[in-house]
Amino acid sequence: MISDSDNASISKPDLSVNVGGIRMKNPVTTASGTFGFGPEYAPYIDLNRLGAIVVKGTTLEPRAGNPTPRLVETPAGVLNSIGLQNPGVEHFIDEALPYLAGFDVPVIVNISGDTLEDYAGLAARLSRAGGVAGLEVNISCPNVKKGGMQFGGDPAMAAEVTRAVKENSELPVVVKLSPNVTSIAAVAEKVAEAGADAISLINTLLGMSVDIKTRRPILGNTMGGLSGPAVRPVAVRMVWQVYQAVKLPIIGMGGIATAADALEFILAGATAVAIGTANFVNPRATIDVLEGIEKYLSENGVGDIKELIGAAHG
Amino acid sequence: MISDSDNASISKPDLSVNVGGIRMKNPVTTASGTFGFGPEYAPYIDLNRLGAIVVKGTTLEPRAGNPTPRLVETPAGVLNSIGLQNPGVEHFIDEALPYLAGFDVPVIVNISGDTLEDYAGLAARLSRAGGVAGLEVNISCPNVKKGGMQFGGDPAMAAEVTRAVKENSELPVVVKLSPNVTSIAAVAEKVAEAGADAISLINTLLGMSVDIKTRRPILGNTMGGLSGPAVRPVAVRMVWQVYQAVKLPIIGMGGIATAADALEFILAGATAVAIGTANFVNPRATIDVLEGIEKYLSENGVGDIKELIGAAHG
Amino acid sequence: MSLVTDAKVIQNKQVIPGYYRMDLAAPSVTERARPGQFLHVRCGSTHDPLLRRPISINAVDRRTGEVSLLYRVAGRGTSLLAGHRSGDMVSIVGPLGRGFTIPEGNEKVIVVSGGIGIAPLYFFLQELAGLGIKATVFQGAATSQQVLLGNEIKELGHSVFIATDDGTRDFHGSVTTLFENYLQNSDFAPGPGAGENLIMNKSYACGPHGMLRKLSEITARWGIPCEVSLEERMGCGVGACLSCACKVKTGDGGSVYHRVCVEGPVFQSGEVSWE
Amino acid sequence: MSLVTDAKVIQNKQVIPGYYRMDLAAPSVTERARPGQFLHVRCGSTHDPLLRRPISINAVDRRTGEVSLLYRVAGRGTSLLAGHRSGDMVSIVGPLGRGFTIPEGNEKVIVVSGGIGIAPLYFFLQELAGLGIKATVFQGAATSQQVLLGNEIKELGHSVFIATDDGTRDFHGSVTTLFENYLQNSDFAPGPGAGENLIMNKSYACGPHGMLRKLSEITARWGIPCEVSLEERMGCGVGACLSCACKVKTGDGGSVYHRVCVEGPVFQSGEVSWE
Ligand SMILES: Cc1cc2nc3c(=O)[nH]c(=O)nc-3n(C[C@H](O)[C@H](O)[C@H](O)COP(=O)(O)OP(=O)(O)OC[C@H]3O[C@@H](n4cnc5c(N)ncnc54)[C@H](O)[C@@H]3O)c2cc1C
Ligand SMILES: Cc1cc2nc3c(=O)[nH]c(=O)nc-3n(C[C@H](O)[C@H](O)[C@H](O)COP(=O)(O)OP(=O)(O)OC[C@H]3O[C@@H](n4cnc5c(N)ncnc54)[C@H](O)[C@@H]3O)c2cc1C
Ligand SMILES: Cc1cc2nc3c(=O)[nH]c(=O)nc-3n(C[C@H](O)[C@H](O)[C@H](O)COP(=O)(O)O)c2cc1C
Ligand SMILES: Cc1cc2nc3c(=O)[nH]c(=O)nc-3n(C[C@H](O)[C@H](O)[C@H](O)COP(=O)(O)O)c2cc1C
Ligand code: FES
Ligand code: FES
Repeated sequence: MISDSDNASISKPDLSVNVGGIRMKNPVTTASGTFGFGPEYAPYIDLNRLGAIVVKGTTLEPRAGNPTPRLVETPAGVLNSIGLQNPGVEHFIDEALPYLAGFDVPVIVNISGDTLEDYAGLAARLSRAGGVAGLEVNISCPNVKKGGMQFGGDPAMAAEVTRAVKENSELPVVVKLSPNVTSIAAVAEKVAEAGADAISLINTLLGMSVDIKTRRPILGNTMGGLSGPAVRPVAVRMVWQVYQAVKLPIIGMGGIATAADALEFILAGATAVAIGTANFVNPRATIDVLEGIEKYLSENGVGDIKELIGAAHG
Repeated sequence: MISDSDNASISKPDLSVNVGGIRMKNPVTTASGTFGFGPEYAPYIDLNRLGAIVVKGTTLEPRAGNPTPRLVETPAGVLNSIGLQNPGVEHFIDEALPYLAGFDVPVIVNISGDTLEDYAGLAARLSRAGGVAGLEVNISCPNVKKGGMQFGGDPAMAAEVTRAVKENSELPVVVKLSPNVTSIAAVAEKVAEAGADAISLINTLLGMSVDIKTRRPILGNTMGGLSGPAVRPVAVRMVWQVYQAVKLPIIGMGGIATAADALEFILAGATAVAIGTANFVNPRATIDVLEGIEKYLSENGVGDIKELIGAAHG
Repeated sequence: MSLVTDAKVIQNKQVIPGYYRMDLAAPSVTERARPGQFLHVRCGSTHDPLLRRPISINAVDRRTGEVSLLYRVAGRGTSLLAGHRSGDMVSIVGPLGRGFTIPEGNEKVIVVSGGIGIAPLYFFLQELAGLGIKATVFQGAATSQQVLLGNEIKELGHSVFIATDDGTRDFHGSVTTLFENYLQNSDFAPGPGAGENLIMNKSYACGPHGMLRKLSEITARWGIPCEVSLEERMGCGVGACLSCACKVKTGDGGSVYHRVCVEGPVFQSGEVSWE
Repeated sequence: MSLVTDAKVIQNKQVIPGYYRMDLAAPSVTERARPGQFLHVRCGSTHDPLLRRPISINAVDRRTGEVSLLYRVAGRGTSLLAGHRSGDMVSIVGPLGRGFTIPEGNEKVIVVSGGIGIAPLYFFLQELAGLGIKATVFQGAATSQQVLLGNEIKELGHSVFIATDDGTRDFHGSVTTLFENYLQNSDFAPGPGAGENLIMNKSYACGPHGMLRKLSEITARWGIPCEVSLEERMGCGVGACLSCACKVKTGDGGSVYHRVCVEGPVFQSGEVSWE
């Protein structure tokens, strides 16, 4: 109708974003644990088109993971209890990083631990490894020294983890918040004070499912994490609240399946978005979201994605 | 295969339950705010078959409710921001209670307030009214005296509300917990200590949705409460945790649409179940759930529903 | 005879691109339905999309027990509906809501529709024809191709004036402008203070919110009573959830929320708090 | 030629109550598919059910580019799949996973199937027939009516022995018992210590978990190598999510989780940690 869109088609919109020092050519990245270490999706998409790759959660030592079943489908969602199965950080550095180095995409390593020392050790080790663009700190893990309460469930503990990582690394640090809290803003504030460079959210909502035939929980680990489209309204709300609470860039995720979903997060305040469970349904989901965002910008005459970040706050 | 089912068909299974003094002929009730004051669903089902009727949230004074849109559909769920529109407790007593008195079903009145005094006043007024079998205390409301923080978000405040209601009423008191907390068990424990007769959960998960055309939140009230099948795994998990934390009977709800869903809650620890959003999809949902539970009991040779309560804990 | 039925699809076909007509075998509906009422339709079979969709009753055939729906593919629900084929079953609740007031017989009846708003008005025009009442119909559409049921309405004996947004048919402009032009140039229409003639006119409308608001101003100015059929996002459709709220003026200058699904979808335009 | 395709349904019909066969136009699949591989199939079009469903490749026709699926309606996903009609499109990912090892040619091949487990084995038997290898097939089913593809397998030139749980056809009992009876009464089968004959036998199986575990014991006892196709709940189907874990023994007496979707679905029965 108006010539805005014609103008836009002349010069491609600017999609680049900067997430706390991680420079992404576009805002689309992957959610840890849903995209393996990268090669799994290489037959389906050109990894070079991604804004960043966030890899499967890594721990200091290898982890076998939880007993099966590890996954159960729920309405518009899935519950998973993978249990951080991974080959350990050394194996990751030796085997997975070299592959990823072959792409022109920032690699963000998701790290998990049971103690502050675990996080500190991982941060130090990965900073020396080279080829890592940033760390994503998963604080949804139980703190074994404090009786298993989640680091992410307590603002003070979340801040401690953040400090432990920052003190041991020069890399940009993204702290990934757990949604299972009374006040996500309170956690975000403490994490920001502790020096985080960015915040990502949401991790999975704690849930469970019971098998009415066996009359026992379905998941081998009883409880699991809920993800997928079902959780999207909760995730958008938390991005909105965190955007109002702190000045840090946000990587938004939780149920994003389409460009429209991704734009909800960006308008609510996310600088970048991560695609998780949707990869399982559509192996090309990341690229479909990226192309849909480009189309929206062109059609609406938006020259720079950054104009949309937080725009819904009015 | 075995003759169990033949036996069961001879004597009907016992479906009756007692929720903290509220005697229900079966465990199926309605979720507040999804079933009006009763007459709305009378063209679709025989209200006399329900275990109890929980009516729309009532406040001391009439409330106009929130601006529209008040409802938006999300994947396998809905966000609502009705805003407790209701004609006030006096109108409820004069107009709605006499209608409900015509049925042989316990009536549970859901009460909400902005201050402790509101809750106390409602409890006192409804106890004098007659025809009320119990009170369900909605603590997901913002406490206006404490800067709008939700009563339900803080175990100590939740306990205060419980005490205020108990001190002003002889009726059985069911406290309805908000799921937007770090530890649902901690809230349940405090509420139990404060004298609650039963616990119901979950209320809605706080969520929101953004319109990418207008670039503004869709709901007139910005945020709303998420309900429906999407939230079921979170609700089952919370019932499981509260069952382990306190000895009180639980009314479980959150996304129940079928008998299989209801049985998940019962096996996880619920004594009764409430049907909410599912009524919108299937106006006969309550009765379908009831009949499905009866069928499950008969087919599995379970003589008494009470054998199943919490059975998944092993 | 229940208000919730699984109805068999007799046919479901695209009438113009993006618009479908579905005929359902539903004698329990045809027996009771009144113009302006709607059905609450389950478009899929799973939890996504979750809610039913309100669709007006477009026509009924009491002889065959068939009810017709005319719908625009607007999103996920209606596209699933469009995928149904003859023989499939569709769960419906209804007829629901309060329809249009059937005129007593001596009024001059005006009908104004915008786009898919013609859906409930066609049923109304069918009933009027049955009562021997001839209405004057102002029908707006985006393009000539999107003028739905124009001929059928003429066949019922009504006069039809058409406005298209792009001018590809008849009047070029909005249907409200066409209607106002008509009022200005016609002698039947009562101006303000037309006295006795006033009760002789009654108007009925359905269409986009903006059009109805505009029409409400026009009819108020001309002193013509107007009934409008409104839309709001619905949950239950039966009055229980209070999500379909519509602000209605109270006598004392205030306002109160009414439920589109029970007190509506048809309201007196003068009582609606247009904002 | 992508591994993710929208394939057109050529036909989708019930073969026996509750079991369907769907033929899809998918030349990219038929070109690459090997027996034992599967497709990850999107059964609906909305977020519920959310995940794809793994369905084995039952047969391929490389000439027409058509791939067949044989499936049991087990729940929500497969019932939506059963609702598809000719001309509909179905999104598929694949072929995925590691299939059966094609025998070198001089082994005596044994195939054991339980219920719908015949689905991938039929494709395997097709390929064997193409290579001129005649297998001995032990097929178990609940009732005579549920013996799927029995005749087709005979037509390929294989010998078929059937067991039904209810005794309505041939052997009354489990297919593993039938198989063990056969081993005991036949001279081709190597007993423990049968020496040279050992490499002459190789077995391939698919069916319920309990049956496969039993078979694993039997083949271990008789020293017959056995490949089993396993099931586990899947998320991605491509190795990224680690949900389809299967415990596999390591040399040192420990165990490690392998992915059914990538390292499987076919495993050497001896390496599976059956529990
Ligand atoms: C009483 C009543 C009668 C109706 N009769 C008809 C009819 O006869 N024929 C017909 O074609 N349509 C009719 N409608 C409209 C119809 O209900 C909607 O088009 C339909 O619900 C859209 O569903 P969907 O899943 O296809 O689209 P969705 O995917 O739900 O929505 C499509 C777009 O519309 C927006 N939207 C959805 N609902 C509303 C709403 N209520 N208000 C504002 N925006 C909304 C969504 O955000 C989205 O952008 C009627 C509505 C009402 C209330
Ligand atoms: C590699 C592979 C190949 C397969 N090939 C075929 C085939 O060719 N033909 C065929 O008919 N089926 C095949 N299956 C099984 C098929 O995938 C399932 O039957 C299907 O996913 C069920 O989906 P549904 O939505 O219909 O049932 P659902 O509603 O998902 O489930 C029905 C019931 O089964 C349970 N369930 C679901 N998945 C599993 C699981 N993995 N393990 C245990 N219980 C489960 C559910 O809890 C529920 O009780 C294969 C599975 C795998 C892993
Ligand atoms: C199978 C699976 C494994 C996951 N593993 C991790 C992990 O190792 N570390 C982590 O921080 N988050 C993990 N997550 C959470 C996701 O990264 C993401 O936060 C969550 O799934 C919400 O996004 P989604 O709805 O798009 O999937 C995992 C999620 C799934 C489904
Ligand atoms: C439209 C709507 C209105 C509601 N109103 C109330 C209310 O007034 N008081 C209350 O305690 N809960 C209210 N709820 C929450 C429900 O009672 C229930 O806790 C929640 O919806 C979860 O159950 P469900 O998923 O079965 O709907 C409302 C929910 C909906 C959808
Ligand atoms: S849609 Fe529920 S009250 Fe109208
Ligand atoms: S299904 Fe995801 S790794 Fe196998």
